[in-house]
Amino acid sequence: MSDSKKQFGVLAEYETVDEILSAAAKVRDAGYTKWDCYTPMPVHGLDDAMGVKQTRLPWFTLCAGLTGASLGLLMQWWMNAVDYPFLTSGKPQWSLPANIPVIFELTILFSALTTFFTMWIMNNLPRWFSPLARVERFARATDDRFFIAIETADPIFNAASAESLLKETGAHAIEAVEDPDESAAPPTWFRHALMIAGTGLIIPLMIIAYARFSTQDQPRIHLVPDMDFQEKYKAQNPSPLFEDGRAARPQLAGTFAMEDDHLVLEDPGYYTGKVDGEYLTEIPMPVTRELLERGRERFMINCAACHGYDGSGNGTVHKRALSLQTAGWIPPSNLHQAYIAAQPKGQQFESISDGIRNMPGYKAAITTEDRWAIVAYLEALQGIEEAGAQQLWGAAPAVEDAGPVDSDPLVAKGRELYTSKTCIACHSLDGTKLVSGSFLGLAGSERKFTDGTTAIADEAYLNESITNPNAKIVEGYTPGLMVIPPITDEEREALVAFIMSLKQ
Amino acid sequence: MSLYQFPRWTDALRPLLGLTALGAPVYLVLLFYYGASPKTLAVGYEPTQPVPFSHAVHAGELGIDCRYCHNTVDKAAHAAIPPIATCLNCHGDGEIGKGRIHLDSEALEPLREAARGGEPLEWVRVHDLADYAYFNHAAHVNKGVSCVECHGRVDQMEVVRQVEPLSMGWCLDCHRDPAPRLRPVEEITNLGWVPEGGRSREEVGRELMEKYNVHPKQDCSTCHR
Amino acid sequence: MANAEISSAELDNIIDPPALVQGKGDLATITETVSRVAEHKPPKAWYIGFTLALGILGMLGLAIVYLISTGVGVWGNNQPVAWGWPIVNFVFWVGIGHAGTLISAVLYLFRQGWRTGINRFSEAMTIFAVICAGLFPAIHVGRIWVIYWVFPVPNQMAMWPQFRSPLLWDVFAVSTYFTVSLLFWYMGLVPDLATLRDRSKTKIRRLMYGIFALGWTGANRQWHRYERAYLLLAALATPLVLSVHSVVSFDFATSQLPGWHTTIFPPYFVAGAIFSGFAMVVTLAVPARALFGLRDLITLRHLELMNKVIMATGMLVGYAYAMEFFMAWYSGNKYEGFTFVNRAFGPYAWAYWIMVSCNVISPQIFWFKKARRSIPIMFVVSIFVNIGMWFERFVITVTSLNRDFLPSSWNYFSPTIIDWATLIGSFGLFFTLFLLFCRYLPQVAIAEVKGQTPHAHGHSAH
Amino acid sequence: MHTPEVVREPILATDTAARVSRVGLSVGVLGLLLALALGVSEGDGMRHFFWAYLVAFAYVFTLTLGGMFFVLIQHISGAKWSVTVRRLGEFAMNTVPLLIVMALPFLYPLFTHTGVDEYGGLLWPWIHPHGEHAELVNHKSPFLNTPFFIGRMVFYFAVWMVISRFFMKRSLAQDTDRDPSYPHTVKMRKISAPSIIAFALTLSFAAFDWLMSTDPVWFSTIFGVYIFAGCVLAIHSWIVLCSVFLQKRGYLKDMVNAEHYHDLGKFMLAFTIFWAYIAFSQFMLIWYANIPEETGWFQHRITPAWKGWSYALILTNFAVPFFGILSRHVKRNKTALAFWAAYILIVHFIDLYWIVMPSMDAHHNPFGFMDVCLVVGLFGFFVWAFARQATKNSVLAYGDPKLQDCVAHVNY
Repeated sequence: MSDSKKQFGVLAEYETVDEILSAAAKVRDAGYTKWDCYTPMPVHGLDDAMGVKQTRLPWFTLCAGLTGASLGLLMQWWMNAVDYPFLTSGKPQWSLPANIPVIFELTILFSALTTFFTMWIMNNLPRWFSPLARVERFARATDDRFFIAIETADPIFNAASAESLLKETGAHAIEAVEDPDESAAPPTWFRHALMIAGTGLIIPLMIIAYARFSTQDQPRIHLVPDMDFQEKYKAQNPSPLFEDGRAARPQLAGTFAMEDDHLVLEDPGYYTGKVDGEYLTEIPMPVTRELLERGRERFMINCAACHGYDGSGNGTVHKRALSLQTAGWIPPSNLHQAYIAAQPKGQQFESISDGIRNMPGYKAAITTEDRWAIVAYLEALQGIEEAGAQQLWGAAPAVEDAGPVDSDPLVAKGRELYTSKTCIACHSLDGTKLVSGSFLGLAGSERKFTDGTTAIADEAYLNESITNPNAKIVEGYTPGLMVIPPITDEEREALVAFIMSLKQ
Repeated sequence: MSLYQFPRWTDALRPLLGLTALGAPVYLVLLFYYGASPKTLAVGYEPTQPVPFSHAVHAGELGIDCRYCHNTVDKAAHAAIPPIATCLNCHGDGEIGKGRIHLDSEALEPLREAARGGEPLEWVRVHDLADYAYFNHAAHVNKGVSCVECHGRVDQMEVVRQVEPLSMGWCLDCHRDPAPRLRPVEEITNLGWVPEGGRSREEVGRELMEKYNVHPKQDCSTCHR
Repeated sequence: MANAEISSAELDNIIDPPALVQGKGDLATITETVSRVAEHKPPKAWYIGFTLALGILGMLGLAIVYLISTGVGVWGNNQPVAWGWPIVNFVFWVGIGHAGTLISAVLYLFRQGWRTGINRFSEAMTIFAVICAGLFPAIHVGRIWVIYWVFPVPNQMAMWPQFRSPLLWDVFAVSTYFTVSLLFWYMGLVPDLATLRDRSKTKIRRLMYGIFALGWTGANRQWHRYERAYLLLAALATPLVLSVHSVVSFDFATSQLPGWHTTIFPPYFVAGAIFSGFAMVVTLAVPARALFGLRDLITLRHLELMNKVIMATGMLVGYAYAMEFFMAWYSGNKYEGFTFVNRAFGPYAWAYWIMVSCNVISPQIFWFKKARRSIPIMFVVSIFVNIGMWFERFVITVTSLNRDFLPSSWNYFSPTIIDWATLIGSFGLFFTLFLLFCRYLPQVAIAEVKGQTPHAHGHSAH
Repeated sequence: MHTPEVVREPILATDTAARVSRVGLSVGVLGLLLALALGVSEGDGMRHFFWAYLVAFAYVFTLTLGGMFFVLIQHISGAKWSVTVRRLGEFAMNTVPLLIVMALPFLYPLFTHTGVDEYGGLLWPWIHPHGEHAELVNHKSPFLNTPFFIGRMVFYFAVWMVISRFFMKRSLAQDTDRDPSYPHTVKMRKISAPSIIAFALTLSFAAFDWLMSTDPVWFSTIFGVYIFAGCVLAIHSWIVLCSVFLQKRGYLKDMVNAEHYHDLGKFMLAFTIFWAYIAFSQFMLIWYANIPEETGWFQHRITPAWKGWSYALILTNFAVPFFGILSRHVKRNKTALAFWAAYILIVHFIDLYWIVMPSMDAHHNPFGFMDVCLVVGLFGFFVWAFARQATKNSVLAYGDPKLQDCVAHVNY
């Protein structure tokens, strides 16, 4: 019996179809189940002789076909009528007649693939190892000989009786087939190769995961680069045409757009705020709710950062500039100041358009109409102030009253210059500290400087401060902050006289 | 017999073969699907800009409205990168511009250099649609689609980063169901906006769709023209 | 046996040409005849042919590289003939690709035993022809790297293919056809690969044939399922083969263009496809059987039967030509009428008459048995038919388009040098693959031929 | 498996055939008279009668021509499997004279002016062009005119007579001829090739003339193939029914077995699919291109009156029989197959009725007792003509050289 362990079965060789047909019938009748005939081509009648039952394969084919058909129908319905409904050539979104060809093809495809693979699976193939293949004569099973092999695995297998049965059937040769004593475990090199391959498969996945959850400095990979980058100019793209690589050409000094020129001539009031050198006093368009809304919106976008949401001059940028102790920073005006409110509309418009003092012009950034809208809104904003902005905006900013009428013409001129030369932006006349100290009571007061010295604010001091503000820095003030607008000696004289008049 | 025979262990290959036959297509499809997805390729793009402009400071801390700089966004298809002049409103030196903030900053040197007519600043485009895709900022912004829907919380970004895939499928998501992405146009640049009174965005969006007459198209020619 | 009774073989001698397998015809001889070709160095002609084919294939490669790097403008397609050369070539090759499956599947269902001599051969031809066919629409899209868009795979564009488009049906039809043909071909090959495996004398041959033979031993329980699967695949492939060219015809016929829109297109295209496919089989079989010593397996009778099929399908095609002409008049549609008059007598009359004489007139010579069995005549006629069927597609495509509805758009289509290089190059691809097949794989289905010999049938009544 | 040795003797079913033919004749006469009576009383000038008569005529015509195709294709392909049932096809083919007689009533609508004003004629509308399409129909008058129409009809009948006579005679001669070179079989094989060309052309044009021209505006190049598909489907079903009947009566017992039914069933299945393929091709192309001159025909068939009939056609003529005869077991079971054969013969009428009648009236489905009487009646005449041949001739082509092969033949 130790032999049978290593035995695979008994093999008998036949030469003709007739022989194998009759032999097969005999083996069948002997009651064997684990046996088979091996022939170089399909032999008709052998199924009957062996008692092979009809395969269930067609059922798999049928099911696969029905699956393919339903999937094809569902797929097209879902894709073209549900998930991305799309009209084309006047056909309904779900066009059954047009779906038939694909349904049909999928039916066939599913059936064919299923038939093919199920057949191999049912046949237990591929199975490259076979004890029979080790028998030399068995090579002719695919050429011109017919074989019957009864396997030891058969419950009624008995080497002697099987051999005698096969002898009876007229076999030309009978041979015991060994079951090779080989390990079923794959060799080490194969396992290693498999491990390496398996590890290799993870690498791309890790790269993808990394790309997904990290940031990159480099632009994306364009798998299909061709039409992502077309040779056409898009806004603000560089151009190889010019040396500096800019497609948008900077304006030459002193130029302004033809269009503006033209329009300005046509309606100078609307476009410049001035007619014949005189500011417009009214907004050159009906002031509607829409205009005010628009003005408010534009104000919030363009002005609020510096002038504050309430126009008090206390915007975030200003605060930031202060916190950075920015030298030469001129604080944004409090737009509620009377002198601003009193300006003609045209002047306000001009300030927005062309800038004033340290405020740049916004002509390029805000359209003409929007600038007028802002002017209109300003009026409303200032009106709110009068109506009790305190409740609305909290701490009321200081508002200068008209002040006394100066008898001295020099002082009067100084008071005028105080406004026009923008001193007013930082220095109040009522003792409030704005950016810098108030002019009220400045003259004659004692100044303490950062270098420890002191001085009385007399005319000489004032003259020096206006000419060279950084010569002496009063304690608590930042050097370099004060900006001197172009000023003549007479004007300086008038200003000093004005400040001296505020002596307390 | 000397001829080659398949050893017994080749039988062990059979499950492996089956696994490969079933697994390989799945693996390859997944690899392609995730590997080539814009979520992998495009999201997370964070280029270094020539000037370390911080949106977090300007738009976030200072609360400067997006439109202060990108002033064409509600008027044109293209949301303009501001000209240097806009920067100089605050960051000039008196000669090239009026503002004086960070007058001495090294980082702003390229800006001043460019303003003086030197090398132009080459801002690196972060959100770059393919050239065959047409996108109109004004059309979206004026109908209540906020900047944040496509660009994310730029007001919290030190360096601007692409956070959305900007793929066609992603565009279509919104074109097919715009309601949850809409807000009142007044709040368009308020990136942290949430509906008042605990209402859902869906609910508010439905009303706004009605109000703004929002009917996004899905034809090819909507974007490819 | 009644005295008037005669055996099947004798009967064939009277009412039919001689048996299918000539020569000694026993099992071992069949194995030897077919296997020998794959086991020995091929004749010199093979090397010459292969070099030539490779050269032409190289030309195809260059043409495609040039096309893709430059754009489809390098072709002659332009308004109004925007659908020109590539679709002609596509339909031409797909048509040729029909004979294989037809011989394998339809003749199998009809139990035409004579198919076994030529089925392997023509199945291979089918697969290679479909590869050539698939090439044209693929390169025609211009951006071949996004060709996967035609398949319904989820993508970042959130888009699906447009299933109402006949061109998409084509994608499904041709790829299904290719897949099923490949399965069918490979399945048929497995037992023969096992034969080659068992005969091989070197390790590498045994390994390679062995892997692809999947461990086939010829066990009858396996044959049983194998045969049933084969039958099922044949039953599936038969309507498939009809559908493929029908779908190709839909590309044209669903349009409203006179000369394209006619209901007979589906069966007419199918008939034409079988016609051209058989002609190609004859064109290939004639030299191959001489070159590789397969005269005993691919006999004159096989060729004669194929010639009969060529004649029959040629007449079916002729029937369709006639019906089209009649209906063009009968419909009362002036445009339709003009198109057909223009075909026959317009600027492309030369192409039309080449088509008619090659497709309808030339096969008529097969009414004569002598002609059917004459190698030179059938070779020439088969080539005529190949040419004629190419021109049929040319006539359909180009003559219908070149006369636009807007007379100011009328134009004459001329192919460019790249057009020519692509067409000729596709033959290089085809023959390269085909010659490789001839060299390394069994050209005749060994097991199936064996099944047709008397040795395969039991005589004992039991 | 046991293969019976064939005995080359005639199988005469004289008595049975005589009985059947008598039944057929009485059914025919009864049906026709009933229909005539109903037609006269219907009050539309016999219009319904003639249109329904055309459907019934087409029914018999498809069986006859189907028989002719069956015979021709067996000869041209040298088929062995079909030898034992070929005689049944020959009988069907050989009813051409009956067809000629049946065509005679058409002369009445062709020549009469009855009902012209009201309906535009009793039958084919092109006889008296009317209405908005008159101009288009007049364009076709070189083809669609009464003399040429009758001339063509005579020509078709002549061709069919020649073919059917030839093959019938030769086949009968083969039975008794013992020449080992089988000259008749060889001859039939030779003649079958040109015959089939003549068959294809005449069948197509007969289909155009008789059926397609019921809507003279409409045209379809595939129409001939469509009718052809119906012919082939009908004849295979008819042969199955006949052989099952004959076997029930004890004839052809050993001659037709499961293998032959399997083959016939395969053809029934194949041509069910083929019919659907052709019908779909025709419909799809017209639906897709959506050109008004073509869509009219289908428009007439999706009116409320005909919609149900059209949709039913997909089920009754394709889906149901397809799944019915898909299985190998059904094809090999003669009772089951006979059921499906009868089924197909019934639904074949639905198809023909659907082709013809909506052209008469797109908004009213006139189907009624008269239609049934006519088709049953004319079919009765066909059975009479068919069975009468069996009273004189063997129902088996017992002299055919391939008879033994046929009986021994096995499907795989």
